[in-house]
Amino acid sequence: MSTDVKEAQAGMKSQTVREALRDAMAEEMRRDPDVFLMGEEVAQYQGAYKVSQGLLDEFGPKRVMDTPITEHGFAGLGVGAAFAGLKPIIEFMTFNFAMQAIDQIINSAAKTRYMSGGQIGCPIVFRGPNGAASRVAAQHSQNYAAWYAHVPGLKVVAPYSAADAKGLLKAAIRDPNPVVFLENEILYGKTFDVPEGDDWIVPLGKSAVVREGSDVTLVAYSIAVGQCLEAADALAADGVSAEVIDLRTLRPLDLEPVIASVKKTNRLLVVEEGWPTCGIGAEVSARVTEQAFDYLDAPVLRVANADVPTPYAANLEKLWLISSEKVITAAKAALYRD
Amino acid sequence: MSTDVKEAQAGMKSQTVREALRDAMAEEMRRDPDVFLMGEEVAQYQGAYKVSQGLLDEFGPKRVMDTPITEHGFAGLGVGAAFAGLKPIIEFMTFNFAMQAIDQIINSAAKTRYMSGGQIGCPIVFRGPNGAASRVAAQHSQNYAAWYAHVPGLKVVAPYSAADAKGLLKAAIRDPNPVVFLENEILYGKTFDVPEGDDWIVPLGKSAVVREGSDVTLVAYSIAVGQCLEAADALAADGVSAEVIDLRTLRPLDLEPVIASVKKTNRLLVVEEGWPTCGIGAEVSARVTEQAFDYLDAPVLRVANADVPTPYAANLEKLWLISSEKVITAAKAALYRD
Amino acid sequence: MAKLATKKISPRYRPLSQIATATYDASAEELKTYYRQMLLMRRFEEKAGQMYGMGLIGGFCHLYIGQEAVVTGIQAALRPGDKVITGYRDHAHMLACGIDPRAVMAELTGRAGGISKGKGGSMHMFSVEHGFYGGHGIVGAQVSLGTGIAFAEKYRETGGVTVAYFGDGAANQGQVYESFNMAELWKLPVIYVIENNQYAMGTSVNRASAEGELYRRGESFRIPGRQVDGMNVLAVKAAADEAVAWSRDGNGPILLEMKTYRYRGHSMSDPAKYRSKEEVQKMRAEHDPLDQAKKRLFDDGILDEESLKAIDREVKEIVADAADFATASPEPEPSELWTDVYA
Amino acid sequence: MAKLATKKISPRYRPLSQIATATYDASAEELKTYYRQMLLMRRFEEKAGQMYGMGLIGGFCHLYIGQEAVVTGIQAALRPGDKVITGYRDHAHMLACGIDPRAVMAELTGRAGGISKGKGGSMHMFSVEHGFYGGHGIVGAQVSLGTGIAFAEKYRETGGVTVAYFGDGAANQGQVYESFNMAELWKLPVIYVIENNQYAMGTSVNRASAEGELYRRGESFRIPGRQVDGMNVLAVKAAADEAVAWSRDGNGPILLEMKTYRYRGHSMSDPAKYRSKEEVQKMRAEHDPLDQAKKRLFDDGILDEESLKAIDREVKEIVADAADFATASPEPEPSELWTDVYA
Ligand SMILES: Cc1ncc(C[n+]2csc(CCOP(=O)(O)OP(=O)(O)O)c2C)c(N)n1
Ligand SMILES: Cc1ncc(C[n+]2csc(CCOP(=O)(O)OP(=O)(O)O)c2C)c(N)n1
Ligand SMILES: [Mg+2]
Ligand SMILES: [Mg+2]
Repeated sequence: MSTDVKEAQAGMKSQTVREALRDAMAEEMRRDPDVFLMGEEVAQYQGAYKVSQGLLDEFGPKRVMDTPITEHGFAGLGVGAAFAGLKPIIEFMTFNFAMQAIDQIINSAAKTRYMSGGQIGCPIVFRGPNGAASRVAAQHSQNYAAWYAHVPGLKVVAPYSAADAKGLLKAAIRDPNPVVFLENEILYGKTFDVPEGDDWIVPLGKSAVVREGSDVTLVAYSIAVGQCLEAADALAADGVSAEVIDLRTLRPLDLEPVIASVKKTNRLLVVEEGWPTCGIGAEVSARVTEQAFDYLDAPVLRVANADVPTPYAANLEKLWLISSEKVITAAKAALYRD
Repeated sequence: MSTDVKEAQAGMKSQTVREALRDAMAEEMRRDPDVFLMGEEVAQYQGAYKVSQGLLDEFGPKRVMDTPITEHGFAGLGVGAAFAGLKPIIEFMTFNFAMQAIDQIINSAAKTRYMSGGQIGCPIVFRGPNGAASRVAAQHSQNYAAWYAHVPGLKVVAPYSAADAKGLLKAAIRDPNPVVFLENEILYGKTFDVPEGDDWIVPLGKSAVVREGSDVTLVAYSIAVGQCLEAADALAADGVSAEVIDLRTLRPLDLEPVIASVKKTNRLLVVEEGWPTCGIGAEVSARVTEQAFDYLDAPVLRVANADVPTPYAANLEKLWLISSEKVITAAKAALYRD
Repeated sequence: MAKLATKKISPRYRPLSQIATATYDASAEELKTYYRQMLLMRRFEEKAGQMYGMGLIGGFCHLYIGQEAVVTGIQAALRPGDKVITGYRDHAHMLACGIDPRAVMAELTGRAGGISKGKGGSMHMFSVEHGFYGGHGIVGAQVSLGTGIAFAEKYRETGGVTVAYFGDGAANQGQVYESFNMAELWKLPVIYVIENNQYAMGTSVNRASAEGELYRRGESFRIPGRQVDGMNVLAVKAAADEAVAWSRDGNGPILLEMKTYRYRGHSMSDPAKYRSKEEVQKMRAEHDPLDQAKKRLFDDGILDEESLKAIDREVKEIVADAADFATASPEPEPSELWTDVYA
Repeated sequence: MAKLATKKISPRYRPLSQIATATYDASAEELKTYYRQMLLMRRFEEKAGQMYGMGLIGGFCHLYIGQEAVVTGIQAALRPGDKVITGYRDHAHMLACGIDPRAVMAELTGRAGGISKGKGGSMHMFSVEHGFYGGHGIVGAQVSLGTGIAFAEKYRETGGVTVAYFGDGAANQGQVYESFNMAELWKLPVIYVIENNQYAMGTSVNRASAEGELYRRGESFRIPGRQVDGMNVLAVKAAADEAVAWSRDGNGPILLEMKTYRYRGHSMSDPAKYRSKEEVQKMRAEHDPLDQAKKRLFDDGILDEESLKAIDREVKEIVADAADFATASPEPEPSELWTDVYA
């Protein structure tokens, strides 16, 4: 549970991430007629992963639109509509398919405000599942967080909990900038407490301490936060107090809580469900080393997926993925234990 | 001049990077009838940047083919041809336009060997200028090194000197794996010594010490090597001995010489003409910190372009880009001088 | 309302698109072969569905049930050395290419005996030996890839043709048109087969396509098209013969729209609420490719009940054997995680 | 050689593509305006070329000289509130939209007074106020973007139409066809204008296009097309009127192929060796849009030598003033490096 949620005064309800995302969209669409949802199977089918359940019924086919399978074209269409002042939510069935559209995301959405000297805004959200689902093999499992975080002009969000998913998606829809909103298929069905009511917003660009600790800092985003929390539980049983930080937004990257934590624990692990090279882990490691070198008692360590394409076989997939065990092992290495 | 060149027994000739690249392709096309070149304006026009000068004349339209402006399609076509055993060289007029084709580069070229359990190879080279040319603004100036280096299954090369450009391109064409070969438009016209003869090969996956020094290590690739060498000259005048390492290949990344250098200098700077976040600099920083933490007397520092889209105005573009001055300043910071 | 002038276009440039009506005059032996192949596909897919239900297969699994006549008829028109490429709905295509059902099923279960050593799964299988180039998960990608394989055939002057299969949904992807343009411009020996099973996941053709007559989708690039009854293996074979001859003779690409139907959901997780049970039932009852072939075999007196049952048994055994193999084959060695990334 | 059956296609579905022959019956005032606008474009571009030569403009700079009739005729058919988008060859489009030549020229020189504050340069200029949405450097991108702007118009029920200009080279890009499909499927009010200047850099249309009659490129998506004499502003205006009415009335997209010609190289660095001097000379001599308009003005007795000279002087002054402004305007403040990344 994020600190924001703890601080929230409102009542809580138990919700899946899937429901939280749907509610975020529905609330923002009620609030602003310029917001619409477009993508493959988002309307009649209610979303390939049922995230847009009920939206067609409530908002009709003008605002909830099924597209042909033409990611490049409908992403570009969405960006054009955003240039003209609408606030599109473009769903990619998964972010793997957004590679077909990435030129429009980077060259048109991210860069146009700058190229126009501030004249043209692009208030658009690109969203959909990112990273590995279960057993879907190499072409359907890539994590694009590092690619998008590389690019100025974009904001990049990758929530873990349902409360964050809802609050951040609402913030993303209201944000006047292009936001890449990275969800996770495996998290869709996970249940969390979410504040009730339609005014729950989590600001973009703020990471959160989701578990306090004093011996080692675990930093993660999206599904990896779960593995870190599990690892922290196990480590606690072993007498190690781990602090867990959820980055939540990957651009702009808020490392203040991380630096503060490192000043306390002097040990840092970055965990991501994605390839290591030039990943978010690399960036966090480089920045923390730049900014808190003298506080580090051990090098920043990274836990990431194996640096190979995603295998299909159940046993290989397991070896490929991060796990709480791998986090525990790395944490002990950072602590020079075992 | 790279160590390989120094060691080469052959005679030398003075050549531009442009000529070296052309010769590399011509020699490999003479050697292997399965090698062909395809791209926009590569044939009749002799290349938008004249890299393929003379190739149409020598090899004819079957092996030097102009394409329509359809990057996605001809990249995919090239990958298919490579699956079938040909050895395509696919030129992108610049790598900015390869974003349209990136799905085929990643999902088809990089991943298929793995997905097929080793059955299908993809001996293809994607090449073209990468990074900023002069005054071409935000959509034509991106450096894609970090994106490609992120992806297992690809090899990624980014040479500086003409000798490396030639030797690495020949190695890339002979390599049975997909290679992303990142050139630089500003370097095309720069002249270097290149070994004579058609057997000059520089193996992929080897970085090189291009200037020895003892006080600080400067690591770079592509055009940034030039800025580092300039900076090293200036630093030498100031009594600082800088070692300069050219990574040359970005995947697989050979950090052995870097680690060895850091053990000597205890100070490291990574310089790249590209955005900083999740860049090659971040990866080098993270790995060196992981592997040589105890040898670092200062945090690894990064020198990169400003984290904004490329501006067109001459003065802003200059501010945006890396420069030898910025390298010098950072080197002094790493040495805690000034 | 504005009206546009209605001057007719000169037919000079029109590609010769049409609705194919020809049928193939198959020999008794050929008919039997087609039937047996389609039955193998059907039983294989049914078994795959069961095994998925039992948790032996994971991730995505797209069954071809209902569409068997398409790949059977096309494959019958090819000769050894010709190449084939398709999307993720690929099991039957592999069987049609003559690939061992064991290796296919064991890939579905992710075992070491799978044709991709278990690393690719249902969507990613290949057999260079059999001219089968996958097995691709990105909708439309195989169209450019297949165009490239055809390019290689022409480059090497093999006289081979390449068949690139794709769906009605894939037919909207931009790279398809980029490929069409190059294929026609360079007269590449590629046969584009749109398997129009009327739905792309839950989206019916007319909800996604401004021109729902997909055989006309090549006209803007002067590629001739044919609309074919894809539930009738003899109609498919006839159209395939014409198309293969056209391409093999150096005339460049041709487009075949196969009107077909999938009986099952898009993948195993699709409840297929976007269409009525009656619609499916009607297709099964009136157009089933196996029933049609069986009837011909019967009516022509080629086979009787008994011999049909024998084929049935034989096919069932092959499938059972494949399933056994796929269940017994061990998982890949852990060290396999790190191999096949680079040559 | 294999032959395909030649049964003709039923005309039922044929989009009504044709070669446009109509001309517009312009008033004297209109004719003068067109001429003056085209002259402004021509002189502006000539000046930009000179300034590039002097090193005052950097990077890429694509001149529109020769093509002036296209944007002039189209713009004349639009009404306030309609939207325009194009590629990197965009200076004249901005002038046609009524954007201050000073702000355009100062953008070319990369100065604070430029319309993008000097941050975009020649290829990246915008004016929401004038309905001009850029100014895009990626070949073909503006087609999807323009389709999206049209989508917004329809969504908001403004009654506005959007014109998306692109080149003959861009016409091969896949996203163009993805956009065509959606535009027709959803009946979006977008007018696709292919500025077929016969070359994409050094590649002539027929070396890159399987269907060189580009007005037919929408047929696979049922989009009607027109081929128009793009060197004749009145022919352009007539076709544009028809197209705008068609789209504004809710009939969806329409495609206009403007046959035109660029006299200069692709960009300032192109020596244009891929065509003969004679070819260029012939176009200039026989088809120049300004000469044609001037002749009409003369022949119809609307203007005499003297008044033509007055227009000339006036236009020259505007351009000289723009150049002065663009040279005198300071570079952007260094702090501008960091602004406009986010709102
Ligand atoms: C580029 C891309 N976009 C989306 C998907 C998700 N997806 C997989 S299959 C499919 C439907 C394809 O339908 P169709 O082409 O008609 O083939 P069919 O499944 O009917 O055989 C979709 C949307 C994908 N795999 N790739
Ligand atoms: C996607 C992409 N590929 C390549 C380029 C490089 N390029 C810029 S303009 C151009 C030619 C375009 O020709 P055309 O569409 O006919 O327009 P014209 O320049 O004739 O106005 C090319 C290849 C680019 N900018 N974007
Ligand atoms: Mg389908
Ligand atoms: Mg052109």
